Amino acid sequence: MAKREYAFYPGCSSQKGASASNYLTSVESMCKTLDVKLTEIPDWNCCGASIGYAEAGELPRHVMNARNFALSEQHLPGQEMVATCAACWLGARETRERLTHSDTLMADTREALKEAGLQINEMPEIRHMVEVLIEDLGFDEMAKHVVRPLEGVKIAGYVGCQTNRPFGVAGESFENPMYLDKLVDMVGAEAIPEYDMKVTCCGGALAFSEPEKAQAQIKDIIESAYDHGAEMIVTPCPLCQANVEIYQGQINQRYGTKFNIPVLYYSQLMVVAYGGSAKDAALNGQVIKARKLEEIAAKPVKR
Amino acid sequence: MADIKVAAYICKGCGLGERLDTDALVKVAQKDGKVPLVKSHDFLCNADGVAMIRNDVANEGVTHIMIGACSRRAKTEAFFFPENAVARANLREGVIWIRPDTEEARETTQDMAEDYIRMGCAEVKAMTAPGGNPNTGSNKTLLVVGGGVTGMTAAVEASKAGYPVVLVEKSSALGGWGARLFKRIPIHEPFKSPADTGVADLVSQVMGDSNIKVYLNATIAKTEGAPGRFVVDVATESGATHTEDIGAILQATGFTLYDMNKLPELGAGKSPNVVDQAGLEALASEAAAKDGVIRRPSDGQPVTSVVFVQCAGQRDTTGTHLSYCSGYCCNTSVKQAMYFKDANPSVETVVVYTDLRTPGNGEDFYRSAQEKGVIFTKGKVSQVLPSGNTSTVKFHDLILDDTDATIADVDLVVLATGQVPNSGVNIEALAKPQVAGEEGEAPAEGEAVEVKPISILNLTYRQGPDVPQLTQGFTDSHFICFPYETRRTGIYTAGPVRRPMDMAQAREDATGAALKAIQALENAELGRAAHPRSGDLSFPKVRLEGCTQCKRCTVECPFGAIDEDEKRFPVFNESRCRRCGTCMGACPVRVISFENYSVNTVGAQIKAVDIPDEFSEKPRILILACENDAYPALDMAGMNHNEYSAFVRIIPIRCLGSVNTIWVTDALNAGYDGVMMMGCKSGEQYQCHFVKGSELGRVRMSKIDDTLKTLNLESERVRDLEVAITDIKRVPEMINKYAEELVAIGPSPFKGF
Amino acid sequence: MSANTAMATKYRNSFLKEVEEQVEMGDWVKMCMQCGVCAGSCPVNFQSAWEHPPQEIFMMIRAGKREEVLTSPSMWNCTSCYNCIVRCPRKLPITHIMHGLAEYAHRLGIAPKMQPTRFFSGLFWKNATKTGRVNELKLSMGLYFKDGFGAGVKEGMKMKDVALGLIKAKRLNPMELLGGHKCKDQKGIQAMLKKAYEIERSRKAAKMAG
Amino acid sequence: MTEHVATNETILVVGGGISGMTAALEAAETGKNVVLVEKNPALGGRTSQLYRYFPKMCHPVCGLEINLRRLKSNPRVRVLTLAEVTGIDGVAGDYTATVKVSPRYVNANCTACGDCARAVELEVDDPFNYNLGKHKAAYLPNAMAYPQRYVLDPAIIGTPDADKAKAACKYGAIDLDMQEETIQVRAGAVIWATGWKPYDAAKIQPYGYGRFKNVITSVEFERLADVHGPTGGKILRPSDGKEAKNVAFIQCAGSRDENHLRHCSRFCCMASLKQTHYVRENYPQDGKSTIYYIDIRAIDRFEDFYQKVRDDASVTFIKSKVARISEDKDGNPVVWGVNTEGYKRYSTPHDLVVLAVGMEPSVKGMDIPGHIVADSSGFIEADPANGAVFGAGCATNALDVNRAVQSATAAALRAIQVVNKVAKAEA
Repeated sequence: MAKREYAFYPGCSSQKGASASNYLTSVESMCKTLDVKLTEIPDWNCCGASIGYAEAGELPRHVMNARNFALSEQHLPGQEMVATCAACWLGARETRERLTHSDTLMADTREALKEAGLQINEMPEIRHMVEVLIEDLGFDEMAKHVVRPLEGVKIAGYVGCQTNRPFGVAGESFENPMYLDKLVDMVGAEAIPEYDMKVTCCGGALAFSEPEKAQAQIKDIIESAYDHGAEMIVTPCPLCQANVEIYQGQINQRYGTKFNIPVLYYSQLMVVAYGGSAKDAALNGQVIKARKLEEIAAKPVKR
Repeated sequence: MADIKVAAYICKGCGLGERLDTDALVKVAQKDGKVPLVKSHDFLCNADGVAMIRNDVANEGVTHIMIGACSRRAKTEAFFFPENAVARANLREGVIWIRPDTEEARETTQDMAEDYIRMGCAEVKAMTAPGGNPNTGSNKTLLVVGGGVTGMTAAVEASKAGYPVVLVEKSSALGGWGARLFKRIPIHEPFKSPADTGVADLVSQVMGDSNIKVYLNATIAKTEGAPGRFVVDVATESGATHTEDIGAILQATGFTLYDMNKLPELGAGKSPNVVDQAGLEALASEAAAKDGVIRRPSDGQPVTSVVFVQCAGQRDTTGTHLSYCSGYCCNTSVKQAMYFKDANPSVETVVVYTDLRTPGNGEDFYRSAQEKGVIFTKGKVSQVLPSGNTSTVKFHDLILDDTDATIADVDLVVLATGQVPNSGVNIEALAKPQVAGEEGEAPAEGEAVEVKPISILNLTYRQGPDVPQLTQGFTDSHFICFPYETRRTGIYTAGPVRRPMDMAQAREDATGAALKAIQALENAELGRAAHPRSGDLSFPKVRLEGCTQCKRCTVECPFGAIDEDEKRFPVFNESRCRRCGTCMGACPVRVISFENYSVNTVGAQIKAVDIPDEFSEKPRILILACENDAYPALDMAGMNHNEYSAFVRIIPIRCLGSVNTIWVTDALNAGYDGVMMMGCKSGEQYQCHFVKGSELGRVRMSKIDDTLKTLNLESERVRDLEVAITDIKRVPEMINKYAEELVAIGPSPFKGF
Repeated sequence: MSANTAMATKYRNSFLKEVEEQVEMGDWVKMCMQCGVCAGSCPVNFQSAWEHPPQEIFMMIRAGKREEVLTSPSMWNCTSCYNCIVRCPRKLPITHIMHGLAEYAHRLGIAPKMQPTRFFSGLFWKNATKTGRVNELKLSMGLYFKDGFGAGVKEGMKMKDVALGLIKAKRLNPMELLGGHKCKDQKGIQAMLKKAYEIERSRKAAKMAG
Repeated sequence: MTEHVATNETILVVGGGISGMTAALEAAETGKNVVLVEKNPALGGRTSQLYRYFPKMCHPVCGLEINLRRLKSNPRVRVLTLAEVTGIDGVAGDYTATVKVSPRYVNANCTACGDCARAVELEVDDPFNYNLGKHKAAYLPNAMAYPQRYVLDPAIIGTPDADKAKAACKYGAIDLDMQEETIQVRAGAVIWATGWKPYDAAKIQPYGYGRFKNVITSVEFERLADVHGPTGGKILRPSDGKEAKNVAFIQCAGSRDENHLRHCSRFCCMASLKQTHYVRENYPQDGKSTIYYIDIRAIDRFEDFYQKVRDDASVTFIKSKVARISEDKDGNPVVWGVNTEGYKRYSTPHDLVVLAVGMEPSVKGMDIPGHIVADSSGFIEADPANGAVFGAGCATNALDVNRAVQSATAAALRAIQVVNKVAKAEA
């Protein structure tokens, strides 16, 4: 099968030493196996994220995203833009829609971009990595590469908000998306399709500004995963991953719980299932170690 | 009875042959039923079986057919002999399906079947095939009373179907309420803006139709006759009276807005700047004729802010104002707010509502108003305080839970008051329904509740000059399935006189009612009954020589079909009759009968039952079951094999109202141990298809206790039951329980006499 | 504003119009039918209640309660989960309206002063646009030290374990404080944003002028 | 096979629910010949699947009984069941409709004795009970079925069960060789009364219909209350058969929602108000109903009915569109939302949740033969372009039964206007 090529928008959190650097590492490894070529958009910038709203205003926010479109168009013409971060994807996609539907906004954006010596003509399609996997490759194709099924691991698929709403992955429902469960099944682990917190909000940026509110929500998300017998949680979103993983200690203090559940990216599961090492899967990037996955990653590959 | 030849046919199919001794049934028909021609057949409803019967009719001169097979509700296509008198003995649903298939049950099951054969033979012999009411009229003209949108629509639609119309309007112009509207609520996609009323068009259609004769400034002075032969006096302003021959009548007298002066707390009457919806339509029309700017009545300044107060004097739970919702007012306020917004978007429009009611595509209209900037606020207005050229509106904002919400400096306040029907005289308030046995004296003074003085139809009917009202003055039907069934055959009401409604519904209603009126006059010509026994050719016959002029029949008839002559003898207007048999049930001297349903057809069945002696431990219970609900319930109990006592003998009746007390006393005298009467629910939420039939039947039967006393019988021997068609489990339980109770009471002392 | 003028604007369009002109997606406010599905869909609502849920905010706007709306902490509770948007039967872009209202209140300088999310939101945008990319460490530090040095140390200590965990997992780099990730064309970005603000300001002013 | 069954003075009525039956009977009782086409094996439509009507609390089958009796005694109406109109050609006054008739595998010899059902083993979903229960693959569609004739489910054709059914029938009523037929019906006018379907509740994802067993639709709830239904009229919840005493009714489930149905379905408020009576009837001591609503649309005299329910202490009203439903550990659906009258939050477990699903016209998505003008919700509009094809009942608008019957009666007159002209022209 021919190599698939995309303009890659990794986003701030996926940079080296940033909170989702393990995501990036595992995605790179995963893409290698799947023969997907990601070319980083040169000098890409922050999408503004939803939390920037107090200062961002409408046009500046769109201009930030439009700059990335312009760079992608200029340097990687004809390629679709792929984001791994839910917020990047959503922010970019939202801007694309607004610009498409408002001539004024488009004109204003173009005028502002001119100041940076950039222009947009045909905006690239904005895809989330999950969309690429499901729609462009498909589960059958992805399953072909599984050489080390994650047998005996029960994993709750936590989809969260922004890959799911308001756009979502085509064919999935807002309330009960199934693609993570299918992915978990695909890598040979045991999915929990009835996990009822799969689209509950992790609190987003409130985890920083008003941690008590966010942590109350995170607690529910983890509790339900335990209730359903999950040993791990898998997610497609960097903020979800961080929020659900790193505050478990604080939540334990606040609520007297004993949470200690690893939270992984789908890409990490895939890398291990595809025969990659713990390092390829960036399992060392877990604050709460995914011991069981590490053990599997240490096992020989079944060919 | 001349030249009748009875034949009985007994089916052996569907297990009847196995479960019953059909040879014995044949013998019973011959011996006890005294039927000369009795045949059994393995499969009576198949082509061969039916051909056998047809052959006997054609070649053996059979006129009366008794079929012992399944229920009268089953296999109706096969056993369709409209030229003959037919009785059906229900051996399947009524016997083998409700009895256990056991050896010990065999005897009582066979007893049951034999009795039904005896009953069927007795019944059919007492019947004649109905020939239709001969006293018909063939007038095909429709009288429409009221020249508003409803009336005009009815006239135009009837005319389009080829029927001539006489349209009577009391004012000097056609158009009614509709003509006073500036615009109407839209009825077509995209449901976004007020639309032309179409009233002018409709008026010109009526005026240009040679098939429609219009009387303006005219009222109905007198209506007499019956469907197909009404004679109507139309009084015109000049004092002249024109007599018209009419086939059927459609009353479309519309509504009056609830008087806003009853709402002083909402500012009504205190300022010209507080108007009702009609007032606003007038202002809008006036504006449209000038510069399109709606102006404040007090000083002619353009309105810059307007508040719509929904449910003004409606949905009132205190008993002071209208308790109902008029349904159209939310959409009307939406429309009226658009009058302002469409002309000038900066006019402030607020609608204060408790429940916004815009069903169907009205939701689009509501949305469109929001798009145009109309503000909707859920709240309850407590006060409108006019002062100078503006008003202050005080309300409880239910969303913000602000009990003291205020809108100040409002130029115009529109009160959405409701529709009050123009329905004429409330005849039931005039004369409370009287029951049998009481001489029909005028009601005591002061008993009458709010009587509207002016009659609309001036019917010469014994039971009053107008169509009976259902509630709050509306002439609606009580039936969900049959909305047009008024209690005056051939007279239909349509539009807001029937139920609060908007123009779109009124036009639909008018068209439907026009069809019913046309249907009524067509059937009247053919001597057939109207709903619910539509097509029935039987009609009440009275033997006047036996009549004691007691007036029970004239008082009780739920449909006002019977008048009285000067000597107080009943005058039957068969075309008004709905064939329920209430008159027959009421008649103490039993002079009223139908060809195929009479005191005799039922009485003969009662007498035909074999009553075992008191030592046999086989009680007998007579069940008189309403054919509309109780009988189908019993049938379906059978289909479900819900077993019940073998001691009952069931006779279907047209209505509880048709039950003559003689049947009950005859049964008890004959040694039956108990009688169960199963009729539909009566009272306010009645389910009787003849409206008052079951109620009247019950009142009559409530007096049976006296009879029981004179017979020295326990009052438990007669049971009056409300049965619904869904009581397929309850009815068998009731029967079985009653059978047990009767065992406890002991056998009737009349056995063996 | 005197009591009389306040009264005169109640249930009047003035504030609604202002919102329609100045707030992103503000022209949708009038379309709300007060079903409350947004309020019930909001995750924060069930953790610690808003002062006013979105649908109530919309009603307050229609009722002319300008002061109460703009000074409310409610809009700042949004986690951008988009539940309200996908469930709204009238398709109101509620998330964006809430953000827009917050932004407007912030722009007017009347948003609640000590609202932590307001602070964080501003911080985030400044952080992201300064170099074109977010510096996570500076962002967190900025948040903790919002109430001064002492409070910052205290807040930072609370977060010590979280930070250490991240550092150990190589997902937080202490060196970021000294520079960290950034875009190359920072000048271009600044110029572009400056222009964008200019355009936006002039458009809103034009609307205000009618 | 082609058969001409009518002349152009005939009125073709499509749909044998209450609107179609009414239109057919009213026309026939005015002296017109009618062909009534119904796609199901029995007449009655959706109203026959209701337990009671509002506001009288009477039983729909009571009216059906009368209508069936009118039909049985009126030879002017020819009924075709298992039949669908697939095409209409011609012009007003002279149409030819193509009708596809599916095999019933049971002929007119059937006495409805039930022997075939007893012989057959396979059980299939019972659509009359909205698949809440099963029935034998040889079945009488329901207790009021007209024609009162059994049907073989196509699933057993070619299996030993079919042979068993055939062998059990003493009357030669089972014809396993029956084939689909196409017949032509000529008619002067057509009344299109194909009614409505409940909005697919699974599409309202936050309510978990299909995921949570104890979340059901209002039409299904009717079957639970009905003595002919799968529970014999006991209100038991589907997950565990527990008595459902604490029932939530969620209004506007699909209606008034731009994500689903744009229009207000009109009948659902009243339906839920009615259904609170079922809860009380079943559990007079401790039955509890909660109605979650946006606006209660109890129009005209129905207001009185509403006020009576309002006064009932066992019924609670909450002005709120429910945001979502979850399920607790005991299988109770938990209803989440905010009462907008003063912002009160709730997350309340109930035994059973009933979604008052909206009304979608059956014509939506159906290929109505000919060129019929419909609005954006799919309801047939009155439009001259429709020629002599007239919509009736819920094919034209979201209507309650009473208004549907009015609409059907009006449609009958419109059709008669056309055929009367034809008759005159021919005379």
